[in-house]
Amino acid sequence: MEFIEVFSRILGSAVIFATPLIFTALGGVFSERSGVINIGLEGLMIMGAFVGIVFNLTFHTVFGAATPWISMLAAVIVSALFSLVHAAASITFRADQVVSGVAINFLALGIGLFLTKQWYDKGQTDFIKQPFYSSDVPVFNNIPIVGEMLFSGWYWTSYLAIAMAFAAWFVLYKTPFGLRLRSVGEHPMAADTNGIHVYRMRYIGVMISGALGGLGGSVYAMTVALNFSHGTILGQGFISLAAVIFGKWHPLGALGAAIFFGFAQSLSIVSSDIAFLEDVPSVFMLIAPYVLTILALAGFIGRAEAPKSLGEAYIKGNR
Amino acid sequence: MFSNRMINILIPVLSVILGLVAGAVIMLVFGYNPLDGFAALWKGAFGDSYFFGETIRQVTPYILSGLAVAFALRSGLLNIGVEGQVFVGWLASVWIGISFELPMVVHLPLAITAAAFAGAAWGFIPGLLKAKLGVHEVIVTIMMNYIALYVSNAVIRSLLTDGADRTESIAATASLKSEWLAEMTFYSRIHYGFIIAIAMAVVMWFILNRTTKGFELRAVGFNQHASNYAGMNVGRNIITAMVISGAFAGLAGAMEGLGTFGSMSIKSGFTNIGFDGIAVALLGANTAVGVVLAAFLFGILKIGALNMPTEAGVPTELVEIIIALIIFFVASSYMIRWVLLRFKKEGK
Amino acid sequence: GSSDSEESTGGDSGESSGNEESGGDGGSGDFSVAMVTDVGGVDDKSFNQSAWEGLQSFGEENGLSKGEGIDYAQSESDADYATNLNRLVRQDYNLIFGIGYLLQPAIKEVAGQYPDTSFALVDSVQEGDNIASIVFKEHQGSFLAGVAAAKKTQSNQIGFIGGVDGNLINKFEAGFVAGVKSVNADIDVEIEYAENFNDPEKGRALASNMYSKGVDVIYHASGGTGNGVFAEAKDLKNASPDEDVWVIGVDRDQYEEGQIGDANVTLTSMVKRVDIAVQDVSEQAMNGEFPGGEVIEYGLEDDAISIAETNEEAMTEEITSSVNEWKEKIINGDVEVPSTREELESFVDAL
Amino acid sequence: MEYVIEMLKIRKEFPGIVANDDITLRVQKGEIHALLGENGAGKSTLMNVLFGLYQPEQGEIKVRGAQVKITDPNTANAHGIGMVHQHFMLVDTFTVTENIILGSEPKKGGTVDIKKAEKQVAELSEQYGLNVDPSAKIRDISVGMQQRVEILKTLYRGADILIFDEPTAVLTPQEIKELIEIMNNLVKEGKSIILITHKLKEIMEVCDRCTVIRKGRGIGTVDVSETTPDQLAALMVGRDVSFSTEKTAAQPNEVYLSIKDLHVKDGRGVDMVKGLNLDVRSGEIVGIAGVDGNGQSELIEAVTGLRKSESGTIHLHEKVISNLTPRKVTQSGVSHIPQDRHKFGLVLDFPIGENMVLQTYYDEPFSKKGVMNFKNIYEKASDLIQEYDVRTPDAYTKARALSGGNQQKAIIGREVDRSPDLIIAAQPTRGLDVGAIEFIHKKLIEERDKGRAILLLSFELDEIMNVSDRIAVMFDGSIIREVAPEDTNEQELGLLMAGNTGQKAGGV
Ligand SMILES: Nc1ncnc2c1ncn2[C@@H]1O[C@H](COP(=O)(O)OP(=O)(O)OP(=O)(O)O)[C@@H](O)[C@H]1O
Ligand SMILES: Nc1ncnc2c1ncn2[C@@H]1O[C@H](COP(=O)(O)OP(=O)(O)OP(=O)(O)O)[C@@H](O)[C@H]1O
Ligand SMILES: [Mg+2]
Ligand SMILES: [Mg+2]
Repeated sequence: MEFIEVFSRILGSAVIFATPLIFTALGGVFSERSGVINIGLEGLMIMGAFVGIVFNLTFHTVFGAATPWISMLAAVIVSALFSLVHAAASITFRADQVVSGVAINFLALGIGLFLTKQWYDKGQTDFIKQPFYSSDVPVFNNIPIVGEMLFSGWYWTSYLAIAMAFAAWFVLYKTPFGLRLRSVGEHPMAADTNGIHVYRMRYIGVMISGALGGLGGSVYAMTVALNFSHGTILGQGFISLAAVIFGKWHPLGALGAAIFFGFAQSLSIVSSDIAFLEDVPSVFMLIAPYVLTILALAGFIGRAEAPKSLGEAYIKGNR
Repeated sequence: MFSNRMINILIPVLSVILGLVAGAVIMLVFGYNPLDGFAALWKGAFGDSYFFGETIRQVTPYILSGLAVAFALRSGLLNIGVEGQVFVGWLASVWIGISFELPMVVHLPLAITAAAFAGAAWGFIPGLLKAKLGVHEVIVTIMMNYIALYVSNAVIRSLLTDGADRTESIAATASLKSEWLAEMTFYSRIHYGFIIAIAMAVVMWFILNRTTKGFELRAVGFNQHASNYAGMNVGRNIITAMVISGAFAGLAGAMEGLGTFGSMSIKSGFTNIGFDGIAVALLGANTAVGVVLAAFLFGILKIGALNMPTEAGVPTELVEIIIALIIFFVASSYMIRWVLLRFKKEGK
Repeated sequence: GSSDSEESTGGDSGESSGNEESGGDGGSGDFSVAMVTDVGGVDDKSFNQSAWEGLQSFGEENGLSKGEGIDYAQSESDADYATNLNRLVRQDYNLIFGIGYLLQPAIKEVAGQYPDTSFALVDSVQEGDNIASIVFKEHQGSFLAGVAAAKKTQSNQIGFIGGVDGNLINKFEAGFVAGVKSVNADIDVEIEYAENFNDPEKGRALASNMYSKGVDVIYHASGGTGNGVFAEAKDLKNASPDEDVWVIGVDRDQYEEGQIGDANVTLTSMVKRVDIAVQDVSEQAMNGEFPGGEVIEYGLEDDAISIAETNEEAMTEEITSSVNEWKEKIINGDVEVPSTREELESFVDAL
Repeated sequence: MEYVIEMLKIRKEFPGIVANDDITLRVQKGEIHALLGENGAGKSTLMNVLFGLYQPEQGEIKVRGAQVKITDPNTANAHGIGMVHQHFMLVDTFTVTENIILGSEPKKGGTVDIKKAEKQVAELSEQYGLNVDPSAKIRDISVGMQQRVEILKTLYRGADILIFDEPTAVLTPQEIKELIEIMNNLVKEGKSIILITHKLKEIMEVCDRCTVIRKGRGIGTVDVSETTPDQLAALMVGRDVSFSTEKTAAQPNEVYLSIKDLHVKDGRGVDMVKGLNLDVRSGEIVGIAGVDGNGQSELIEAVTGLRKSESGTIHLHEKVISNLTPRKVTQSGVSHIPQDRHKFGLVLDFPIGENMVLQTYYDEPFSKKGVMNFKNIYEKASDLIQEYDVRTPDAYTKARALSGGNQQKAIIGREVDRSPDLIIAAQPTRGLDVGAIEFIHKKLIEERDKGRAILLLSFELDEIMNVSDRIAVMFDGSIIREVAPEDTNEQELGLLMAGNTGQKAGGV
């Protein structure tokens, strides 16, 4: 059936688009649930993309086909460490969290481009030799309809992203760690009086966002951009931030929001094939994803409640 | 040793110094001569009156986009959509600039006002959605940025031109350019917009600190419940804040459209005037004076940086890092304050 | 070896020109020349880089080096063009190149202010006695790319992905479509614009949509957005190595980008040798023959526009001979390649 | 005698102030020990030191005779010390159980074993007679139940020394009664309790001994059985305080506020006020008595324009003020001392001076043609600060830096000064010390005597009985009975507040 083919095509490219956003938005959820605003998601993605590409270029002869995965891991670690800057500024030094996040964005881009210039003596790297490739999931891809839609031509990283969303939900809502992390974002003093280390939890929240933001950035770089330049990450971090809020600070909500964006994007591309949309000026197709998002928010998503103490530095002994 | 007042002044100054020192360290580590680097930066920004003029030219839109972000923040709203509001302001000013033949006294104010209105309209939408439906302004403004980008391109391509990449140049009667300023500065693109920017800083200060509307806006920014209790219309104030913020941003666009470029071309991405405005506002602690000073710092660094590769072989990217570090140090002023207070105690 | 000069991009070309000339004497007097990049930066693997390579070759022939007779200034935003041009004027460069059509307004302005300095604008036209406009007949190269695509396609469906819809890229589009239609008027050419030179995601989605509808050759003229086109093609190649998916690169030979294992998805590239033009105009200026006020068009006949044949496996004998045939016709003037959509329309009607 | 807690010569400084200066507190096993002092005397600080939230500059702490160093709440818990804080330490969006187990969760395979936890909570609450719903969200339950959750939190951690910081300030009389019973139960189980309260009656009723602190210094410890409320008050304040508010009989005049058949829904759309009728006349104070949650908040919000009324009318004089905006209501002559002073009453980040003109800033002389006149504003503010004895360094100090009592005095000054026809005072003395309460009651009566109509909402029966000229008992969204304070007593009011109109309790 043709519809299924078109749909699976839209879904396929929606998921490719959504995957890095899912990772990054999940990171945002952890950070913001712990009470730290993270406008620096963009910067964390940049750092992840940079590290992923550099690592991939440097070690592809050593690790062969495993290179992208190991590069991804490297990006996760470095970005998590990098996010410590945001954590230290906004948690320990009580910096305005928005300011600190903005600085992260500047810093990541500056460092990435500066080091690219230092190491490669040019403004952008070469193409990586070992990108991620999509593949079919054996056995499952033979299931009629569903097999074609969900198990053919996807990236493993996309499955990882979706699994990660459920894992994040599990961690946040089913484990002691999650309960504590959320309590710190809602009412840090209550958490403190219960013997929870507020600062430690917040550091962990921010570092998880660093790790996942780096993951998102590196996945993007190694599936779509294939190199690193000033234009590799352009706004995906902000879209991820939007997904965090759109998804009401819930991991599965963020997952849904990211996929929604993906759908809106790929619909706007596929729509040129749809007969009755053929004559619509292309600008309407270009802005459609963004307009749809606003309409969705205004129409039925509405008010979202942020974690209560989001954005407030916790000062021990203050009331 | 230090009074509190002095500490408040010292902190941003120290932050800038610390940022520059950190930049120097990075230069040393990578084998550049920091003295050469900073000398090149200084010369690039102030080397002669041309560069000074260019620095002012760069500072002008930064002041306005910084004011836009700051104004919204003072009312408790994070306007990430300044970028888009700059776009529509730029477009509107050029549109008026190329479409009419009018005497300058009418044409120029009309073009400037159109920019302010366009920016205001672009700010009105997220304001309205926030006020009436509680939709988070951050998402809506992010989305509005993209819409502004694509719509501006489409308008330039299909309404303002016949498929061209750039509009024609605006009529001289709508231009902010100044013959004598240009001549004085060896043809830098400094323009009268700078006066508008400074005037708007005064306007912002006046609105927020001297008018009843500003009193309401600040009250709403701090505590919506109490504002409502006190009889202020919270929703209307949210909209007002976004509209005024958008108007400032639109004016920043007019600076580019009527001053620096005199036209608008199809853009393949954001200009960053708006995003840099976030940093300018935050660096300037969301006050009018602070924004002006921070815009100067930004403008100097940005224009001066262009000179660093040619004169000292230092990559411009380093300046991004220095800017980021300065922002961090300002943001983490608690740390500096803490150290200063230490000194103060020991000094006793 | 100089036979692989077509292949050489990036840092290589410095070497190859080094081979040609090493013991050059510094007989350049005090002639100096510099260039201003557009926001792509001097190492954009595209026309900025190529221009700088041209200047470097010029420098090597005349004993000049960076900072000593030749130099570049990079722009971080559109607002920086005029500042940079001005800076170079004040550093007393005799000739200053503006690289990219984005610099046209700035060149116009600054050249007007400094009538004693010579300017050269690449990729666009600006009148002025002290301005030489350098343009390329990209439509010619694109035409040949279209011929190659038409010869290669098996599905009779071909795609074109442009960066931002505008005069410059329309030129590529028109030439390309004309080339395809000249070979086989029945071939469908699907045309899409990403509205961005830096959105690989969009490029990828557009390519994905095209390939999945049966398009098997895509010509991209979209800068960084093209990264996504390559990513999609390589991913398809990886999934089914026997299937034919091709990308045609732009500006320089994008063979490297197409490499996947032992296979390569880059059919060919429309190579635009900005370096040749830059070097040429610099030499003319040095010899006192600066073509001020003129529009100099570089095309197939100057080898400033060409079609890469690096992928020998893909560019079969048949394709290259056909490409060469058309190339002759164009150079001879037998074929007038259209450079706008209007011209294309009448061109196709005439077929 | 065996002491479970000895805090010896404790000193705690904050920047620019010594909050605790050489205070000694000894608590015996099995007693309820009161800690008494004015607002800002240093009681909470001392207890926060004991709970490990603050580190003292000097002094030592012994628990059951052994010297200890309490560095954080975890250590305090380990020593069996639990604290119910003045401002509740509960996460609104969590359930009762989640709040209780937070930080020491029962686990099953790495996950929180919420079933087991809920069972434990249910058992504990049974054991001590604390009635809570383990799976309810905190934001959906009453303040009284929230308090019991706080108590459960300490019990769950095995505390046998419990600190209660002003637990009764937010409770209704019924809830206070229940709390006292709970405390007695706890002591019976062998636990020791430190109780902070401003209500001397409660101290007299439940406490064994009482330590008094004044301005950060320990004044001494007395046996409650050997003292009187007057003596305690005098110790605390350092002068004699009168309790019963002196007032002459009311001289009610024409009806100012008239509410007819009013219906109001709450935020979730539940009917809270159901056909309420009430008149308030000039020159009288009408007190609304009732258990929290019977529609009082909605009633007041409807009258002041903060909430929409569904049907019915509210008249001020001849003018209908139902469903007007808060601004219009204010302009019609209504003043409102809000229940939650931090949320509604003040913009905490504004200087106290600017808070003084929060509703009048747009009027002359505070502004003219939209331009503020700060000179006039601060002149006015300084006058009010003086007149209402608001203790603040100056009018430029942020409202946040003032103590609760002084914030409240500032609000009252602002509201009364507008010379309104109607003053609505919602819990105007909540959390304040006796001195401040005395002052506020005096002010309200003064205003009444000037011919204003005053509507007083309070959960403190004492306050209702002492201040009101007429008591309207509110139950389930309407006024079920109006009585004169001299014709009733606490028992009868208690029954009425429980909705019991049938029998007339005890012949008075
Ligand atoms: N976090 C703090 N920072 C600075 N000073 C503080 C802080 N907490 C308390 N203080 C100071 O310590 C003094 C004692 O405050 P504390 O809260 O202990 O009073 P309290 O006796 O509990 O008053 P109340 O009866 O109103 O609860 C206050 O007057 C105040 O000046
Ligand atoms: N963050 C703070 N910084 C400085 N001083 C503070 C701070 N928090 C509280 N204080 C001081 O603590 C004192 C008592 O504050 P507290 O909130 O305990 O007052 P309160 O009368 O108990 O109010 P409430 O009725 O809200 O309990 C005040 O005098 C205030 O100056
Ligand atoms: Mg207290
Ligand atoms: Mg208190």
